[in-house]
Amino acid sequence: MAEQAQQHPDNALPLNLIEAINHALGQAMEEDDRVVLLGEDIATNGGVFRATEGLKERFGLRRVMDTPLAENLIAGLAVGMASQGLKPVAEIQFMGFIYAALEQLISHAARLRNRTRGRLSCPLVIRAPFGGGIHAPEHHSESTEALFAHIPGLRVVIASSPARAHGLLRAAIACPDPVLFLEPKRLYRLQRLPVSVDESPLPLDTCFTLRAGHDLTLISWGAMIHETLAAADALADQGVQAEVIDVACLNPLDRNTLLTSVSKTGRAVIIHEAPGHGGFGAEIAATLAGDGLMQLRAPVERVTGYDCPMPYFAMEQRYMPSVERIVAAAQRTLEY
Amino acid sequence: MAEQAQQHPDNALPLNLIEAINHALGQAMEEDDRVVLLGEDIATNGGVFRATEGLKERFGLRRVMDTPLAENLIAGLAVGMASQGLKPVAEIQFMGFIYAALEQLISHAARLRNRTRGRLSCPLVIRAPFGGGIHAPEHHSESTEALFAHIPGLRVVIASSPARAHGLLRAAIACPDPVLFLEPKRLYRLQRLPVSVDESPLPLDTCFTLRAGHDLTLISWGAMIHETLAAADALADQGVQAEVIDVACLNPLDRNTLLTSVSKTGRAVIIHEAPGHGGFGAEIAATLAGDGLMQLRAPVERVTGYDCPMPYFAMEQRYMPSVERIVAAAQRTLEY
Amino acid sequence: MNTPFTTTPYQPHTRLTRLGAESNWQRLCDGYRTMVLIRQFDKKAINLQRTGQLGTYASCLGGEAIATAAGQALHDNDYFVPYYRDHATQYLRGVPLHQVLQYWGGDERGNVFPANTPAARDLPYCVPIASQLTQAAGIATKAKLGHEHAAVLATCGDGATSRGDFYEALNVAGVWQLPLVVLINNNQWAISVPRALQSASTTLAHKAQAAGIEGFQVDGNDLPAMLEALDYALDKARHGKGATLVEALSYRLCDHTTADDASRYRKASELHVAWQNEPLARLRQVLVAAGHWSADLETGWLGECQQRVDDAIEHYLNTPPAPATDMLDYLYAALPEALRAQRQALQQTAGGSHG
Amino acid sequence: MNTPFTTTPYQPHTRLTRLGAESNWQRLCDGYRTMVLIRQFDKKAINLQRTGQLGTYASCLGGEAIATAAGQALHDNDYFVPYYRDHATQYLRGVPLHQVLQYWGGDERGNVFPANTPAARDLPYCVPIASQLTQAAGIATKAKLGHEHAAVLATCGDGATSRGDFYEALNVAGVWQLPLVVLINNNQWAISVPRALQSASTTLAHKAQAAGIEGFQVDGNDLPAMLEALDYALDKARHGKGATLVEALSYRLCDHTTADDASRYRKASELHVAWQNEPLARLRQVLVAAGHWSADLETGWLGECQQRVDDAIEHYLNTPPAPATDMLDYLYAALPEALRAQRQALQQTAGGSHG
Ligand SMILES: Cc1ncc(C[n+]2csc(CCOP(=O)(O)OP(=O)(O)O)c2C)c(N)n1
Ligand SMILES: Cc1ncc(C[n+]2csc(CCOP(=O)(O)OP(=O)(O)O)c2C)c(N)n1
Ligand SMILES: [Mg+2]
Ligand SMILES: [Mg+2]
Repeated sequence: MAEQAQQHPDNALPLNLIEAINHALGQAMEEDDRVVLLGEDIATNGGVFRATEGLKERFGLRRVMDTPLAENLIAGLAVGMASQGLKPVAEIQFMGFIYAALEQLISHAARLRNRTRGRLSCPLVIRAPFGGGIHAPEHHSESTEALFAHIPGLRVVIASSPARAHGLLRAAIACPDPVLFLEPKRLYRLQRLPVSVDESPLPLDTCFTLRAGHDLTLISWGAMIHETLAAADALADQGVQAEVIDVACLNPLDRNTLLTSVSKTGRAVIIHEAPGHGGFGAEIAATLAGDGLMQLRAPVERVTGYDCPMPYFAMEQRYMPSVERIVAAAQRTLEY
Repeated sequence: MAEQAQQHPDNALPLNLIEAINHALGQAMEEDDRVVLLGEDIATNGGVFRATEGLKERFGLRRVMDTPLAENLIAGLAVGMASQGLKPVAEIQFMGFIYAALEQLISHAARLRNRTRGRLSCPLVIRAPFGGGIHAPEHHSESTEALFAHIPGLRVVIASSPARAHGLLRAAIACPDPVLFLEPKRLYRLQRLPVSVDESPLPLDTCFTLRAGHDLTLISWGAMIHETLAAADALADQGVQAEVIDVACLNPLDRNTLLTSVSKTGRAVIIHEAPGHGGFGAEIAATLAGDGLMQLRAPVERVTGYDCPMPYFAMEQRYMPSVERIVAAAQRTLEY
Repeated sequence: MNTPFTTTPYQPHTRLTRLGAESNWQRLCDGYRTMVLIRQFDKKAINLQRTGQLGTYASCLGGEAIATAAGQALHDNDYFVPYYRDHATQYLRGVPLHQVLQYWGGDERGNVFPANTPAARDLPYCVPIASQLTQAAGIATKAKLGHEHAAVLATCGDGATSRGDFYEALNVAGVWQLPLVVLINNNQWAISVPRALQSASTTLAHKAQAAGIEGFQVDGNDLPAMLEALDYALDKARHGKGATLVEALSYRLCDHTTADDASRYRKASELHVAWQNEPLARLRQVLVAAGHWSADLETGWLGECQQRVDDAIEHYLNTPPAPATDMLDYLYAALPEALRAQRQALQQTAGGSHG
Repeated sequence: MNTPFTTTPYQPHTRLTRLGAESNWQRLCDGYRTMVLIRQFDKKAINLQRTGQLGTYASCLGGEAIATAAGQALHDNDYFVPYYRDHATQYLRGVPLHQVLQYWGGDERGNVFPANTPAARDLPYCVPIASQLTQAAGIATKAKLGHEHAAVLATCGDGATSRGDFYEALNVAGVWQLPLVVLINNNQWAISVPRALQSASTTLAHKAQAAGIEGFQVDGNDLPAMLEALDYALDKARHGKGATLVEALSYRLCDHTTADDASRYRKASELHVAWQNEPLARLRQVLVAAGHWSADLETGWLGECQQRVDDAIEHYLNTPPAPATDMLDYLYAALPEALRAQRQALQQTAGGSHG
């Protein structure tokens, strides 16, 4: 695919989300030889989801490193490398295994620049597949993005389409700040869509309005964007025009786009897979209850996972927000 | 102190917050020999804040254990002990060092009962001093309670007075669920107040209304309760009657008390030390923007730490919410 | 301690002399039966996954002697802290095979081990690599504080030894003299990462030195050697003589899980060589040579296994799905007020899928 | 490797023969000067804390030879990854003493090491115990990938060796053959917890075996021995010969920090014995005996130190507080739109306190 890209620089390539990730990684490594990859099973195996497939062959084992099995180590290595000018892109195999890396991310990656008043910096990217819906074993379906969005200094970016995955990952790698880059694994192979791989990277601090509407605002990110768009279609059939916003960057947050939309619609439904209690939807609802309050015409609805861990997969469909639940919440807001 | 308590069972003892913690620990260990303590420097040294002073002498090294220096180990040991019927109370020396313990708390402590459908359970308590204001070194002033409040299955309890520290800690130890118990270190030695040590433990899922008022609701927890009460006094001088609620239990959350108060006052200011973005104040504001929206007469204000790490101590006073900032926010809400 | 636990090619005679007594032969025959049963179970489980009736499944092919020895060496009042390939051990502790299927079928009820069995207190499979080991140290602390005369056996893979948890658990077991045995199933691979890329330590057993405890290697394809090693280490633990690290050398004859394709990173020739050393054939050969097993017994037992596995599968497939409200009902000892509304909403929403 | 690095009582003669050359004596005298300077600095810093002009401070009393040897053995293009008692090393790398005071005075500007010094790339003090060690391994990886012919020296205490980070860092250094030297300042105490309660490992140096790297003990109160040990280990790293774990044996002659009272958990008699072995007097004795140091030189140097420390303190105390907006201005490479309003609010709020 990379070859293809080089042959027809202007062509958009048909890529699914994981192929877009793979392509963006290869592209970044070609453009900047400070970019190195590390993680578990990323070299010879090309990653358990194949995000790094072919990269060891193209760039060699010195830039595509299989680490010993230790997430705290992976994060610490990345912080050390980044502190001295490399641009490590580390893969945590599943978000459910990122917790051992939190001390490095919270206490070091997010603080190194601030702590040294700019003398050192920490331009690392931590990639992790997140979310449920693929019938995976326990701990393989987590979405705890809210934990990271609360860490000042750490950017949190979430892709929801091949094109945004490509543009946002390239931006994350180019970014001089540490970035947690979350990939909705349920979408990895959902569909191939054209990706203009040679366009400049996407901005890291703006929401993406995926659909315009004036009746209410549906706000989501990650895999749930798809249920959200489906809900918008269903609402359209009922003559309701929903605006759909992909938040994409949870920290820093583009409040303006959200406030502008809701000041227009007066109604908001926030959708995410994670448990509602203390989830990131709360921050958005709180923003609307603050600067946006006077424009609100109906209670802000949150459609989320229940306040329990993602159940083993036999029940995961019962856990995750469905199109029906989103539509029902939207209709409740329209009753005001 | 324990002796005293035994001599005059009905007397309230004058205790400061750390003495109340110490007393509650001793009392729990006497009442239930499944209760064991573990942590760094808790035995011979009695804890760096003296929370466990004298307990090694009273209960011996088999029940007051100095562990090797490893927070992930401390949490794992506690999970293992709790899974087999002990009631471990582990001290993490400062909240800033708890991150290495997160995998055990998120992936195991909070899930063991659910994962085994009640066959096993995890009745542990993790105690940690949190918050700033004591001119401590870096990482010694964290308040990342929001990270834990988002973990289903993990109770998060925060004391803000000697009496509540005593009653809530005894409840946390008695509780069959895992509990993170946060202690506002700035209040440890602030003042001695009467504590009726023989009353039954306090409930773990209700807010405490510390002051009644009808003009607006001030919502806070931990050390900030004191700035909040001071702000309420200042407002009273201006003829404004503020209701003050100590949330105390962040998960599960007592929404009713909060909604009832705000449905009465129509105005809310939420105060916490942690960064505002994605902080737990957002969950409360979101609750008000949901079921409480129709009663809101003014935007919900959040007075919090700035969205950066707690600075080194020379600047910490500039970081933390002040009485002035709280009063100013209250006045903004009163303009509506 | 090193001599008895050989890593050299299997030598029946040396083994036999040491195993003399009838009771030992009986034990080996029982172990052999378990290994055959589990291998059949394993094959069927993989088929269930391939036909969409089971989730991602971790095969135990090649590790049967290790997990079986663990189950045989454990006493009823010992504690078992498994990782996710210990189907044989769970079975011997009293977990019915249909519950093992439930677990891999995405049903928490697979972790509700029968109350009247040694498994009743055991921890369920642990997915976050090595995180079970510090918990095992905590259980060992409880056993020691209670003077229980019980041992804790915790298992993990070779890859798991790279995690700090592994080291922290061994270290506290050393300094607290805990009744803990950590058994490494060194099957040479952590998904695609070979043993050599995990650590430069001479052997994984050498890592015991960092904790000041005893460590040694044992041939994990050799049931008698495994039994000898675990009998020694567990007995030592029960008698308050401290912790032991046992590195069992074997080979992962299967893909990492049904979601993996080992041919991407592993030579067929290497796999072929490993098969020459696989634990079942080797044990059968000895049992037959010593007159303790025969073709007839084999045929009879294979039929019996077939039956038991089929029954387990039928039980698994015919178990009605659990109510969705289970996801909330077991999270806390009692449903918190704050979750009431969610529980109601959950009852009202539709759907749910099985397997 | 073990022999040259003695842990037996100090023997001047054996040392001298090996140290022969003038240049070596020069180096020892320089080292001695640093040790004296730092001890004076340390005393004054504690006084500043006691008088409310400094925050909680970690004294380096008793560890002067270890930190000084580190600073002397490092080359300019090496990397230093400290923990929080390495004032002497930071000083030798080029960090002015007033910045060390700023750090302990709660001012991030203490971490802005001068650009034109070897310290420019060094990491600042690390507070979360042992978390600097995996970072050091990452820096060593960068040095190796870049064929830098540079070594990374990371320090930690004895208590830090109980954290998984310590093990994970050594383990990757072993398997990746990293140019990393981990130097343990084993001062026998982790706050109130003695070495014996951290690990049952024979020595902390033995822990190197878990990573398949070389490890040895050295007398941390013996500057020549420390220099010899670190010269060897760093040179080995620079030449791609792999990582080394160095356990320097010393004793924490001070309270853990100014917030600690060691008399609660430590016998005065033990402290008294430790003082007999303290590094400054021992080195002075040798230098004087060999005619490389004298009472006059001592007096002169003490005066010089007095001056330097007073200058540093004055510089520290006279530095105006930083603007509060610094807490936002350095968090990201550029201030995000989302933080604009907060920055404004911060400018408008009152107050701020120093020291
Ligand atoms: C903390 C953590 N990181 C990553 C994974 C993903 N993962 C599952 S199994 C495995 C390899 C484990 O190898 P090993 O310890 O040798 O056990 P084996 O599967 O070979 O028996 C990995 C990386 C995980 N489950 N947990
Ligand atoms: C992760 C972590 N846990 C706990 C602490 C609190 N603490 C600070 S220093 C210290 C003891 C460290 O002992 P050691 O490693 O021997 O270094 P020393 O201070 O003796 O030089 C502890 C427990 C910390 N800073 N970081
Ligand atoms: Mg393996
Ligand atoms: Mg020490």
